[in-house]
Amino acid sequence: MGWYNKRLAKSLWVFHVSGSPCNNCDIEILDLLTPKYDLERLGIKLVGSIRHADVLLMTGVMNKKIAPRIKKLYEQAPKPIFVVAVGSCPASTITFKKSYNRVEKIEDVIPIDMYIPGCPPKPEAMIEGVAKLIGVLNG
Amino acid sequence: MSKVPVGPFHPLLEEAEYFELTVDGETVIDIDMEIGWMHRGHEYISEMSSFTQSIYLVERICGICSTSHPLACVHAIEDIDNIEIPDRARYIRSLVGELERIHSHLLWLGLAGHFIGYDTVWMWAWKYREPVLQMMELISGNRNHYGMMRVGGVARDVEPEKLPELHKHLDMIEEKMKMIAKIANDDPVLKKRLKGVGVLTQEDARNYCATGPTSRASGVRGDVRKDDPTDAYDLVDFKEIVLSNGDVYDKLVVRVLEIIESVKICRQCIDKLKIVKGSFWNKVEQVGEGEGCGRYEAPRGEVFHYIRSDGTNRPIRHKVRAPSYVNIPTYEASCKGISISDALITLASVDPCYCCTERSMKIKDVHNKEVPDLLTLSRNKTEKIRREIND
Amino acid sequence: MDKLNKFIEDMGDKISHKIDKKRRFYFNVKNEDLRDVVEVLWNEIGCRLSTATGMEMEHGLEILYHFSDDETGQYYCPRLVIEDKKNPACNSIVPIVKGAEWIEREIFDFWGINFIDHPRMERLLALNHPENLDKPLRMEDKK
Amino acid sequence: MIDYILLLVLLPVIVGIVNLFLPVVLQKILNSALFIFLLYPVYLLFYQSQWTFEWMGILIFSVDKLSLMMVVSIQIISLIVYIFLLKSLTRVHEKIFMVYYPLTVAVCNAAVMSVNSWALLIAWGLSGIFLFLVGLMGTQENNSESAKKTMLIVGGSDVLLILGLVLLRFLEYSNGWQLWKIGMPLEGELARVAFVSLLIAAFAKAGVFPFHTWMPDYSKTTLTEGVAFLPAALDKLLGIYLLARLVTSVFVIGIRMNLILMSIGAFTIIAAVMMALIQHNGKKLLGYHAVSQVGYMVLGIGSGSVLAFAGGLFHLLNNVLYKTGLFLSLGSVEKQTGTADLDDMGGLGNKMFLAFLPALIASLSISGIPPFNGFFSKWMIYQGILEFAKDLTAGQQLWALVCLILAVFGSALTLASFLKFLHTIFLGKPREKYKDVKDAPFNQWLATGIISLLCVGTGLFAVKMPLESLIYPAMKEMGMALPVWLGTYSPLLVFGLILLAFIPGMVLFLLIKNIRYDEIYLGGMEAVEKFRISGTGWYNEVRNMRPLKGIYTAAELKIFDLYSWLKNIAKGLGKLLSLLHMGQLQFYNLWIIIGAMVLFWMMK
Amino acid sequence: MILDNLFYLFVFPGFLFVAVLGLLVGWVDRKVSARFQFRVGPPVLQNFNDFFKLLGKQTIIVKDSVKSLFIAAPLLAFGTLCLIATMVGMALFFEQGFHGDLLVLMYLMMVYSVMLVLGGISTGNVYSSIGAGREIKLLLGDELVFILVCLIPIVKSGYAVNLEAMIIAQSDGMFIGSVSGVIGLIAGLLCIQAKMALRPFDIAEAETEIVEGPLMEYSGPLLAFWKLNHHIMYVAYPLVLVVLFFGGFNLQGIGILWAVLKYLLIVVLMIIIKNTNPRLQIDNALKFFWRVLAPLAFIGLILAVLGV
Repeated sequence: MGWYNKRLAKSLWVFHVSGSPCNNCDIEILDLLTPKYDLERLGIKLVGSIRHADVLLMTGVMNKKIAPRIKKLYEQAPKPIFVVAVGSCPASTITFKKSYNRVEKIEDVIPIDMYIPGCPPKPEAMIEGVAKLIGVLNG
Repeated sequence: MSKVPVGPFHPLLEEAEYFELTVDGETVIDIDMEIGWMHRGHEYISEMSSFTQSIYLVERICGICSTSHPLACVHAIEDIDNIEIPDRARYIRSLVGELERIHSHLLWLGLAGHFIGYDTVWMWAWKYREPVLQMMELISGNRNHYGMMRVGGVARDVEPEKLPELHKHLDMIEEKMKMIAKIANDDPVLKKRLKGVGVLTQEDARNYCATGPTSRASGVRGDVRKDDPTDAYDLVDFKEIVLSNGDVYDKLVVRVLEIIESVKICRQCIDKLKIVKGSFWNKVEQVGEGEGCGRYEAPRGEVFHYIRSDGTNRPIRHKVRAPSYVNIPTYEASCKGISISDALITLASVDPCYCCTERSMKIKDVHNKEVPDLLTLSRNKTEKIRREIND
Repeated sequence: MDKLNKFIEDMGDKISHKIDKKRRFYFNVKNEDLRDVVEVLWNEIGCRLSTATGMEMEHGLEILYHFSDDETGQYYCPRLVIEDKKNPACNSIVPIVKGAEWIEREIFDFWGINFIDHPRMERLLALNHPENLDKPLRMEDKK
Repeated sequence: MIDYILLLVLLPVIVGIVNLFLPVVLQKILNSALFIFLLYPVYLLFYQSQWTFEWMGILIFSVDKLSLMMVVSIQIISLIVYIFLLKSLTRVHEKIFMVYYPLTVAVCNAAVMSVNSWALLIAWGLSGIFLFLVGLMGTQENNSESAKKTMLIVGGSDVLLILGLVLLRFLEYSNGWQLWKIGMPLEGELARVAFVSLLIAAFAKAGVFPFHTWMPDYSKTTLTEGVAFLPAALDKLLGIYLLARLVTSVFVIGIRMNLILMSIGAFTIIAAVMMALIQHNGKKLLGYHAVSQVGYMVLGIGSGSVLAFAGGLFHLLNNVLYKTGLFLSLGSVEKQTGTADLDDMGGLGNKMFLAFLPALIASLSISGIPPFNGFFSKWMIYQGILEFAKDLTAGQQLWALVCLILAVFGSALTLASFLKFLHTIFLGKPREKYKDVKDAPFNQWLATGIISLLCVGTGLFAVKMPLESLIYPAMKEMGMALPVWLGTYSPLLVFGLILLAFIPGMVLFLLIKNIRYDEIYLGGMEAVEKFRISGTGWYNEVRNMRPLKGIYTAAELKIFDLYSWLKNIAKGLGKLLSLLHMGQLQFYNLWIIIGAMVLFWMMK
Repeated sequence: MILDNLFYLFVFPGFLFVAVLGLLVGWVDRKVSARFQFRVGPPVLQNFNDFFKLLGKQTIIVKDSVKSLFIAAPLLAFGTLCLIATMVGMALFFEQGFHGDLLVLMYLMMVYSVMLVLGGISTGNVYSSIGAGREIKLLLGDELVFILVCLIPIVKSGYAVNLEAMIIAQSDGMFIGSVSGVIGLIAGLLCIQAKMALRPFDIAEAETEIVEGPLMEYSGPLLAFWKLNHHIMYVAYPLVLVVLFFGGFNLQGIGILWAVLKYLLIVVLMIIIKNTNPRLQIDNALKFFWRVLAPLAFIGLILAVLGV
């Protein structure tokens, strides 16, 4: 599978899942695709359908209304699939800690392979995170 | 009748949101909206937070309006006690606010391009948005959540040695913005695609109480910066852009022209910052009892904050009304009878920010009509503990 | 401030508890006068409804409407006090101001205030919520 | 010894009459025996150059190669439809239909074999009457209305047939009532009138514009089996048979007439298929296609080119196959779901796979997707037209090319409307209410299966099977040159190559075979039934386009319907007459006096 | 004979050649597009990586769908496209063909759309259904124009209906050298654009509207085949235009350069159109084809008949 993982590492298709974020991480994720950062040179592409995705980029604290949908989404994705949680919200829930409409533990909803903390993480940090994921795949 | 779901996860929507289009063939007959996917409910958080904390909290209502919300919030707090702010702070506030407007409008322009499949526009707009973020980084130290606002002024000064660099960036932006304005005015393809699409009539704009570029494109004037000038807006010179057709194309043009106005304001602010010296913050010890309305013209329209204070350092009621909250219902008027492709770009045309729509609300202990003095509180607490021990 | 004074004169005893601050004018209205006042604000003065704030106070539930007159920058804030906390209800202003639809739904959602004559009295944010989020901002229901 | 030819007519007649007195079970057995036995004389006919039947010294039936082709088609298609019929009808209809069915076959056999005007006339008229009778057995309440409409148009055209035949006799007195083999140039008014009347008779039978209007209504209201059998198959055969006779052996037509016929054909294709595009009823949609496909045959046969002529005849055979197949598949579905309304169906492909597959193959055939049979005949027609256009003047070239363009475009439109057909019935999201639907019974899918096999077979082995065995001999006998360079396109090769490329892909897929079954993905929403597109609204954009919108609206108001014109004229006349009938004696006296005066004046 | 055919189909000019070239040209498209947008763009072998990655992913099949059709559709489309590529390639490189192959080609080019539609609607997904409807409508639009476009060289070459004869007829002057040829090429280019679902005609697979339409439910190897199909079209379809209007290739000496230039010219034109236009609405696209392009192409045809 080594050979296949290398192919996978060079062609990560990203599906963007927003679980009640403040929008900023999402914007920064899109920013990654634009001229300054251009993740397409690493073979990363944003796709619209979960069926095409290799990576789920999760943002936000995930409120209770959206959690079952995200779970469903994760189940509908073709395996292998990686979940990368972007931002401080999924990592530590920062200011929303006391919210009544937040799921207790995001890991209960979907397993998360990697956290990229930051509010929002700088694009450079996200690229580093992606590079680490690629590094894992490359062995 | 067939129903087409749009959302909660759809490439058109950066955030999760759900629209249900009723279609006949490709024509949208009806639209139904279900929101609440982004609702994080800050009430319980707010019971713990002071005014200062809540400013940072409202910053995280929305990542794109991360200056507008704090700004409206501090306006509301200042409105309670008529707190005055120093001149230098006024210019810094307006500078940051206008920079945010530029970056937000460019962001929308790019996304709108992406939504109609014009990725070139997307990439170009976002390329020219990058210097704005750099300026923000230069001023505040962060690309997105700036943390600049504070009751009585701003949190950080803009050091004089940074001003020339800001100037340089601004020149670049202005040049590119003029180019983009020209493209928006000339490009026949864009015109063909967007003209007459998703028209929001003047009457509907008023009925739905739409604000910002959405209403101004429909010929309903109203710009908080002109109507209720705060900060530096009565000190600088700028125009209010009002167009009349109300279609997506006019919404685009309004935004593009507003960018140019914003650049103008920024330039004036930077120039003034060279001259106006002094403090950037009046220290505010205590906010008194009372209620205050704060408003600010966010990129998407009027942001409205209502804060009720009982004299402690916390709000007992904090109401936030984001512009998208009143702009999104206009879909009911503008999306009916057009094709799916048109309806989807119309959905994007008000530059909806769902995070804002389902914003936080704050409320404090509602039972404290009067604030009990510390001694009573202490006694009560002792009483309570004693009871618990006895149990 | 001609408009404001004329408004105060016209309304007479329909409004009470007037608080006049710089560009902000707060006053109380009764439920039966609400529509008349809103009619005047909306049609004659040409205000825009900014939003309405629901609140729970000791003496009852409050709804504070915020009407903005964009010509002058003046804010008119009628305050409606509902003392019945068990079954709160008041007149809807949607027949006059269409834009109030969501605002009133949201207040219904969070405080359970029933708006009479509202075309679609449903929850807004907690619609189809998996845990049946019920009036999360009402304090006394919680404990 | 009994003449085998007579057997083809007499035997079904006898069986039909005997069936009148038998219970259904015996009817079925008798009919089964009949249709299997009828293949025997056909088999014999194959090896004989010409069979004739004389009665009192007058030549009545004669089978040449063209007739043979038709006879073969009639027997095959009636056998297939009969297999379907074995278990599909309700009791009430079954008993009557088992009587009509052999009689209809007999009449059609007689019509294509007769060489005598009287025989032709009788057989032709009777076939029209059976069409009417079958039409009366409809399933919907307004079926008698559409049956009447059919009777009026088809029967009315029979009058023109009489006129044409009489004129023929008058023009070529030496021939007696003998038909065909005349070769009359199209000169003089009488010849033209004869030609046009015969042409209209053929057109009305086959359903060519503007005499097509009975076809969709008839299809909608009548029993699906009846439609599959009569207007979709036998009437097409008769009509086009007459047309082919007309343009080859009866008259010699010039280039101008060729162009006119081609235009009629092309226009029929487009007009009918455009109407089919927006239909909401499956049977009506197929009815319009039945009209549209005739356009190709008229186009091919009408153009002077031999290749196109062969293509036209081939297309006739193809059309009989796939159109019957489509009607029968729809019939199976209708039996299971109880409706033919497209808005009401959906997602049956999984449940009724055995009805879906023939429908898919027939749909691809009718849309002219290589390597199925529909493509081959269309391809021949197009090439024939290009061949024909080569030697014309610039204006005529353009004229022929426009016909070609319309024909090709028509096939794209056909494809479009059939994808809609497939989508609304078989594909798309399944409906909750058809959860318990079962697949078509054995006899039904056997019938449709045979048809789809024939569709594929005649597509792949086109040159061998129908062309060299049926069509070329017929053309040779009519004295036409044979297209020489046809063998170069091999559908077998195309199919083989696609299959060759398909197999490695399939192997790769099966090797990997990492499959999971899941719900539909709708952006996180539950895939409930309301999220479905029925497909009937797919072509709203086409419908609402400016010039088309007016045309469609007009068509729905039946402005292009000959029948409604006639009806309105008749109504108007009736009104006029009723105006004259005032019920007052003096006025009637006045009318009499005026009438007498006119009479006297004329006699003077 | 059979071995020859196998070689033609699978190696050159069939599957292997077009697949490899297609994936590379797909990279050119992505790279040039990226340069248009001030980006760096993907590495050369990106499309290969994508393809092989997809092969290893899971295939998800919808429970209630017509599964056989869902699986067969991309593979049949793949077979058809290989055949198209072989036919065009045979005419171009070996000057072989059969009579009437242009008409066969015209119809084979519809098969891709048919398979896309059938594969999409077999799942029952609402977006796929919308996308399928759009695909057919677009097909109706471009088919009318494409017939006209094909007729122009047919008429100009004296009613030759085979590709090889078309090339021979152009040996003393390409059709692009005449007015009708230019009109035909312009119309043909836009038709190809629509057939390949490139902007402004990516209406059926509009990602931000209907989530890639018919391709939405596809995943894993089947999706890989759809992507491969799209890349094969990048080779096969422009080559059809090369045959029709540029007189094919002359693969001797400097001719190779010319051949590459002819092909690249069309590809680059396509990429430019793709990057400077927003996606059209389907009704506007139909109007564009039927009201603007069809009359234009018809004028071209009239001119061709008149010999201009």
